[in-house]
Amino acid sequence: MEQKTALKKKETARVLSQTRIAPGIYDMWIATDLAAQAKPGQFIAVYPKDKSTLLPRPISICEADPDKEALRIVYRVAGKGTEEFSNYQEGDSVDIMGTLGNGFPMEKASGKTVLLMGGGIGIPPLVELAKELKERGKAEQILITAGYRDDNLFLAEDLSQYGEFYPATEDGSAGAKGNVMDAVAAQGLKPDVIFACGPMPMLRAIKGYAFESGIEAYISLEERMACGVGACLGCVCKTTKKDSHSHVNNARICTDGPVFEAKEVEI
Amino acid sequence: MEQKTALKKKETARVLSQTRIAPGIYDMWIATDLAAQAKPGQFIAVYPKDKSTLLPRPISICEADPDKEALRIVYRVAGKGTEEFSNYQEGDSVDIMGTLGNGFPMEKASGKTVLLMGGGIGIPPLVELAKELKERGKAEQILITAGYRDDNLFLAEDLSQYGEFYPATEDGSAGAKGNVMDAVAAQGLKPDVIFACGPMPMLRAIKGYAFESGIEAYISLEERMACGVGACLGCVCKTTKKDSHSHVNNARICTDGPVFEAKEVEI
Amino acid sequence: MKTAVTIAGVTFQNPVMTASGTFGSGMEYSEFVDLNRLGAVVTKGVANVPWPGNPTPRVAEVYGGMLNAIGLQNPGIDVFIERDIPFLKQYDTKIIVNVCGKTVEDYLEVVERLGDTDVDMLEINVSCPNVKEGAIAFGQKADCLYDITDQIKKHAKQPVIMKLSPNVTDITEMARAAEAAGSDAISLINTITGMKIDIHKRQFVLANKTGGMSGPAIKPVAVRMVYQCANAVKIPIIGMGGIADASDAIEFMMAGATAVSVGAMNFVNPYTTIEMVEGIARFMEEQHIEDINDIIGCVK
Amino acid sequence: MKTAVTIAGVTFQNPVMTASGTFGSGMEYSEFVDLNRLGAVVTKGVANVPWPGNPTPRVAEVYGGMLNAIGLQNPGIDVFIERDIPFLKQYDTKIIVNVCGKTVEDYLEVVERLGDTDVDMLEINVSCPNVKEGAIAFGQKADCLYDITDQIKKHAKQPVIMKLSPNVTDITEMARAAEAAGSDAISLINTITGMKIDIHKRQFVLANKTGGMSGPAIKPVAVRMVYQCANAVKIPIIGMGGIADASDAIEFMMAGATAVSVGAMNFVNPYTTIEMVEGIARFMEEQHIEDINDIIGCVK
Repeated sequence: MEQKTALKKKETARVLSQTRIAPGIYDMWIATDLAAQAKPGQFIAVYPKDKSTLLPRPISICEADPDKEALRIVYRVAGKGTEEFSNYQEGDSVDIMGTLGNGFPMEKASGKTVLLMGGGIGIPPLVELAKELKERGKAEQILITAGYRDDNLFLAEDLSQYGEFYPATEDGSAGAKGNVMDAVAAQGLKPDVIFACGPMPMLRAIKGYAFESGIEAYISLEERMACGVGACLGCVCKTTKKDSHSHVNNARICTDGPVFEAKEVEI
Repeated sequence: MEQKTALKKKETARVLSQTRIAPGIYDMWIATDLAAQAKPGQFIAVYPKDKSTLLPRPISICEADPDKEALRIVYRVAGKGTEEFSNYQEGDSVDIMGTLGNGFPMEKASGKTVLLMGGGIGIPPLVELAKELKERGKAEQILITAGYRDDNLFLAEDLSQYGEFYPATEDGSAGAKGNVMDAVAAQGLKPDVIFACGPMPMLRAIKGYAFESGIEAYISLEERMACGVGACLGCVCKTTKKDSHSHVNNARICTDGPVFEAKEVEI
Repeated sequence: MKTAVTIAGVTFQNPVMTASGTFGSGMEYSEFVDLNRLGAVVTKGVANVPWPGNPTPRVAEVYGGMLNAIGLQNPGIDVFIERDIPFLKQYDTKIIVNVCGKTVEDYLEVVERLGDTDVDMLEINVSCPNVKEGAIAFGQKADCLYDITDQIKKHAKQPVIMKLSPNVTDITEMARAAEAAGSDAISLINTITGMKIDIHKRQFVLANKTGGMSGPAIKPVAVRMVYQCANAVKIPIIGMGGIADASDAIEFMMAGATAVSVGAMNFVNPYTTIEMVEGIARFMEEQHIEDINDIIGCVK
Repeated sequence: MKTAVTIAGVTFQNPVMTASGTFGSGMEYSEFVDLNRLGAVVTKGVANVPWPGNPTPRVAEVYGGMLNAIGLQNPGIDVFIERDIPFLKQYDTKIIVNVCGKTVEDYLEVVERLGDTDVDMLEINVSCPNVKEGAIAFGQKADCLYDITDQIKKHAKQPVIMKLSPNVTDITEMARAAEAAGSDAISLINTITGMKIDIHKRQFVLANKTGGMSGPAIKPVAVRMVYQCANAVKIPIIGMGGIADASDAIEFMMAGATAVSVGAMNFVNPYTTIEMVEGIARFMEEQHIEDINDIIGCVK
């Protein structure tokens, strides 16, 4: 068979800008034509230059600007790899592979009240998602809630442009005190469909809430990855249905996900 | 026992300048107070930042400026480590340990005609050696010969300041055609004592010449090193006398050397 | 310039292969790599029935490499024959199917099913450290290895490669057992068993506690074992273990490997295999090597 | 905060030691490190007579580590007793003497000579991969290990640590043999045998062809083996293998080591041991650990 033109590629890109937007949280724009194919909920793999850490770090796409051929990632420094990335400055090179995974199923929001829920470093992908929903989606109403540690409400301005924005903070310093579920309760939000990304306890709570309320929920999962393209079977999650690869109810988060319908995954 | 003040230390220093002075040959000045204790023939260990290559690279001291607290190294790019060093620019950090090894026995040149012989990347240490001999030594005459590949006579200007300088080039494009022994023959040099540094074939030739001519010769040896301080016993050479550490006629190049009397080593 | 190598009568256009478990059945990497240019695709291990594999986390990063404890998740031989073989047959490359099992019967069932298919060779995984049911014993005891090799050879229609575990005292003993039982070739090394602990959480990073270590960190051990085996047996060797570039591939070949496989480095750079094919050709040109076979085992 | 650990009745002020062969007898590193602050200095191996060691090159760099084939060059027990022990006795640290030999008699001679000296423990190197004369067999066969341990215990006045080779199929079998023969502790892992080839010169980088691999690259294998042994024997374990910082030290202790040794990393950063002593104290403070002994083997 002849070689097809690839959608995924690995390349050395340039850093356009980097800023620290909250303690330990960095905001980087990268020049890459991958921006043209990026979908909300997809991620890229970023490779450290430090040769002791060989595997790529999966980082969700926060925003894509196809016109400027630029991708934005917002990430937390959690180890040696992200520590290295946080030191990159304008003009530095950055090794990336993308775009990876499937995005959120935008069409599920058509004619519906959609609630985007993000927690911590799960907030960034909501930006592109909210923007796309607002600009090209057919949702009736866009609600957004995001859970923070404190009143460092990173990306709040971005998110507020695209929908009604309700923050929650663990210390109660802004918005609802508690987590995103507390914000939902406090505001009496009544979504028809939920798109969520965040830590596992939050996703479990959302799965439970969606089940009890009979709401469709799509959640974005995370797991330690190696290849990022579905070959190594490192990043699986248990599913209620047979997975596409092995038919053993173990779907690959990197390629079958990272977004799954909540009721189809065991988390 | 109480801890003594150390002469040797490892530190993160700053690059003052770096220039390429011949194809693959780099000249770097480093800001460090180790300059005050540096002796001609000593070396420093330079550590790559690349975490796949952990061991330091032993690099001879080309010049020391105690007043400016600066050391000069001139080295050839021979692998990943030196490749990395060659990319350092003014202001970059450089991890070094020093000063290591014993220098040339300057006193052996007192009242004598001393010939400094260098080949390839063995030429750089002759600079500090010639300078010291001229400024503080008691040699009657300082002759210098250096063997190059071609007429890229790096460090020739430095060396010419301190003694009569006779280059040799493999391609005959400058000075005597051939190696340093050819330069000695061509110029009819008649030294009383030789200080030499260079590749093993050159050192073997000098050892033979010194033996036949009844001349004292001191040669600086190289070997793959790990610790650089005499602990690992990695970099030994066979000696005619018992070595100081193991008494098995295997001296440590890094600490018993790198300079040995030619007749005392089997090379 | 001749880059083709031959193992047990099968000729590969070049010595660059993929290591089992790191390249799926080629599908995922076909977006990055032109499979037509590889010596062979060695598939992810396939068993007689689907295997769900281990709980997560299944992978962990370590200095210069990684640990994995996938546990051989695979769809079983039915799906494999129906889906993966036809996919690979579209390409002009050789197909080596990695076979795994928990009992001798498991292995034989897969080997027999594959006998009717158009694949080129079988690689027998008797050395996966992440499957508890006993398969590892086949790879760590010479007499067990002899027996299973002997059984498989009696049932296999394609040439057989026994894949050896490095987690043994004497790798040559294992190589000799495989050869004596009729194996057509051996491949080594499989991963070295390792462990990583999260000191803040006070728990193992892998759900399986231990995992198989791969990546550049293990290369010196692999080169040593390939060299030892090359000097102990006459059957060809497929070398692997931390191979990252053409220089590494050539190092393994000079140590005695007839072909090489790229494993963990596919994850670090998906173009590794193709760059290696090109790098080997460049090295041959620079060094005036007419036939790649001339360097096999040239360092003694 | 208690950082002291006790092995076979010998109390070390902290669990940080030096790995044999990487620290001489402390003299060379005393310019960098205050030996008074170390748990123990474990000396370079000493034999009954001087050993010249192997030809050069003796060391090679590999990804994340190094290979060495020093061949146990040492001045013999006479010089050692006269020079090295008095040097170390000046410091407020414990002295563990590493003992090497080619025959059982060699070992016993050294052990007996040390019986009259004021050193704290003996570590028996039965696992050096770079000495051809047979010593390695003591470390790779459980019955041989049992016998030599038994002999040494009959002659030793100080507590004995058997140092285990990782180049075995089952490290726990070796640990159990050492324990059964009366060893007071075990230390592991010694280096893993590796090889490096210079593809341009077409020759081995080491004159000895193979060498022992050390450095961060081997850490996951070492952690795994320490964990396995800690769950197989009751005697204390001194863990080593690529330990670079306090986090690594704690990882080994959580896997079951009572103390740890710094080896190749001394070459990368001569201050590694002292920084580790400080880092462990910092970790204990941050994690509210009163007694370092509380974390030994805490991950199960």
